[in-house]
Amino acid sequence: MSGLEIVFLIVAAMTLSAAFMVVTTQNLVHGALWLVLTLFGVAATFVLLNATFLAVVQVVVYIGAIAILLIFAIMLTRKVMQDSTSQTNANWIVAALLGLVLFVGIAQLLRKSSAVGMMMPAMDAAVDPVVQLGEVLVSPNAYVLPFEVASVLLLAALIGSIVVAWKK
Amino acid sequence: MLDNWLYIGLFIIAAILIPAVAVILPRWVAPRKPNAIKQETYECGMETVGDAWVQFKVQYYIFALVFLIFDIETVFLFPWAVAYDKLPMFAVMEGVIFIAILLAGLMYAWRKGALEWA
Amino acid sequence: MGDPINLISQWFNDLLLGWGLGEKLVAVLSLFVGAAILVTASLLTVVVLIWVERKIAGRLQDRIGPNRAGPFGLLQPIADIIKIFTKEITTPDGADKVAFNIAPVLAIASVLLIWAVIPMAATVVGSDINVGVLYIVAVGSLGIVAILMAGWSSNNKFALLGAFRAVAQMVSYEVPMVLTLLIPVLLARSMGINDIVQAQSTWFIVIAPLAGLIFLITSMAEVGRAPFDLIEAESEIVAGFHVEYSGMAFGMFYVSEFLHVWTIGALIATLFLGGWRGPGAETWPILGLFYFYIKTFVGYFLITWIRLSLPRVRIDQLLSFNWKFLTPLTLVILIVTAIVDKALAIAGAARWLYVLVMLAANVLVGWGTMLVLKTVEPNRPGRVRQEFPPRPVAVAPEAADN
Amino acid sequence: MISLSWYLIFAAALFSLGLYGVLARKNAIAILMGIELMLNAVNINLVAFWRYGDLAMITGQVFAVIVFAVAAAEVAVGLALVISLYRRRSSVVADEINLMKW
Repeated sequence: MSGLEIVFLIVAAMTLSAAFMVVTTQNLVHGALWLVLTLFGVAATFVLLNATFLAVVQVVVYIGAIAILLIFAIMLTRKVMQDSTSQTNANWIVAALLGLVLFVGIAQLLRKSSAVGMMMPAMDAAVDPVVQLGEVLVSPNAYVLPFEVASVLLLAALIGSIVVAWKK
Repeated sequence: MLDNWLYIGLFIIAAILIPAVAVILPRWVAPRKPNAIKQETYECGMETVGDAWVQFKVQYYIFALVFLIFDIETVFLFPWAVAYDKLPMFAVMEGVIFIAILLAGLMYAWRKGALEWA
Repeated sequence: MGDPINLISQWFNDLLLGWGLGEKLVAVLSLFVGAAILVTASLLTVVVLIWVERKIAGRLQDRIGPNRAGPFGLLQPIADIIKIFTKEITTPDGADKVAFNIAPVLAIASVLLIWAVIPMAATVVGSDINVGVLYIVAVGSLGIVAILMAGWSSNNKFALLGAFRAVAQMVSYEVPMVLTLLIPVLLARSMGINDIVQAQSTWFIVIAPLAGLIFLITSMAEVGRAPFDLIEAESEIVAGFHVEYSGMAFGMFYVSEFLHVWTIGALIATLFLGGWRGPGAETWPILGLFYFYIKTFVGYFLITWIRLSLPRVRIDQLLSFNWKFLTPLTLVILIVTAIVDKALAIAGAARWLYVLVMLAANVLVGWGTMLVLKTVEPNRPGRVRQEFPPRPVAVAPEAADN
Repeated sequence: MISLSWYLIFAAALFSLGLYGVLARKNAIAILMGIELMLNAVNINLVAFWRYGDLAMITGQVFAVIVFAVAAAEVAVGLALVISLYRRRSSVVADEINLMKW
């Protein structure tokens, strides 16, 4: 086994066990902290895939902002959900079965697909993906519309959530 | 290129391991005599009243919210700044429009009073 | 010669290879040893910094500062370290033990990790990743998580309240900070820290002085030092998120604060003062290291000076200053810089003209800001100084009942 | 070397865990955390397809960027709803939010 494979397996195992804790732990603040670890693992996966920009954005946006927001929300609403009560609803068994079926199904599909054995093409060191990304995001022939629409979407989210959460 | 990230990975291990040793070391050096009063949560010497959980202002959440939106929008400007040499004036203006939309969001939050502390 | 650091690492590599270890293993090992040395050196810097800061504070407040232990009080930090190592680490009742113990380590790791990407000399570049600036922001956000963990796991209302405050302050000031970081990135056309240093044939503080100033202010708020030290306002929330920490666990938060200030000095030096650049730094890398430390100290001294000169602000002032002044100002500077830069590039301006026009644009924006600030009515209700009539010290019992 | 399937299996497992979280959790915030897991799994797939496909096409990364933006918007509005709901009904249990049910 090569070093890269070992690193991938460690990262994947860490991420998946943290994700398992996220969906099973009783204490929601713990769940959020496990979520931070999961998100960090996903960032490490992005590094392994050479998507370095997305890796740091993952940490900045998900850990630095989304996870913080989740923890704030948990703490603002903690009173009613004391940690002693069960956190799962009546049909968790069905949910677990469904998750399992989904995973097995995807794995089956992957086994038959031809894409399975694909190997990484070599990266061209002269081409910086960040520059590439910067170009296509504002290029009228590429993704300028999604880019601006995303910004409008975020503006709408800002306005909407302030209206909803603001009490006056 | 992955070598640089290997260094960062090793740096993460070192940056966690060495302070961890510094925290664990006093377990042997320092005395360890816990008692009920010492372990009480500190409230300026008074007896602890109630739970640690108190009602928080929703304002904390609003600031985190505005931050989240701004943070993600700013992050997307970074590739734009990096590719600056290759962009025509039109694309630069696209970025400026993006920033202007950001400014509009700020103005909205300001006018709505969401940025007031009181 | 002139590059002892690489010489030593070469020697270390050869030594390990001589022991018959595999080539890959040696590469990984020497990287790890390098990281460990950098971490330890950064932690030891703090020992010196504590002495320096106490000396500066003493002089600025018209006293001498530490002067008992050793010559000039130089051994004072050593005494402090021995003391803090031998103090009991208490864990409060009902604390979440795991999170409580991880938090201080995470807090200091988040500061230490910044040093992984800072180039200290022409040949000592650390990790030259192409997203260095965002990496610094990302690592900083781990510190926020650490503070939330510390405040929540302490099971103390002051700690939790302090953590909430700290996080509200840090995330608020992160907005203009990330926005100003865009300006050096824009000027250097790269997010790699090393590229940014390379691009500073004229220091960015000349091309973008306002960005440098805003970066200084916002990063002071990120550390939570006076005048922005609300997160540990003793009179309101005792000590903030680390009330319950004692001994070395508290020491970690303390050290991380000092190290953070020093790190910000290093960031100001790298992003705005040209990093290791200086006369002869290319041929003699050791000189670059020297320049880098001098510049870092300049940034560090500035922050300490401001800390010792200004009183603490109120929380509403703190947040208004950020959202209603810094953030809009940063957005305006960003737009101006972007457009002027592109216009000059299209016009094909010479380097000296470019520097001059950029400087002029910054001065204009700064002047405009001053004008706008003057139009803001100085007598609006929040600012009126209220006169309180003197109150009687004691009141007769009958009157007090009403 | 690592082939594409490793990443795809990893993402599928993460997605399934997220799905379980969404379906089985009571607390609305916990459900949002499950959704975050699912979105992350999707992002891993997108980036993996970019890396193993045509590197000249940056589409995979652009999609991931858009997913980031959507995730941020979703969390912002979702949590605002949860907090508003908590203020009105003192509950964050998703099953009890049944005003619009018939």
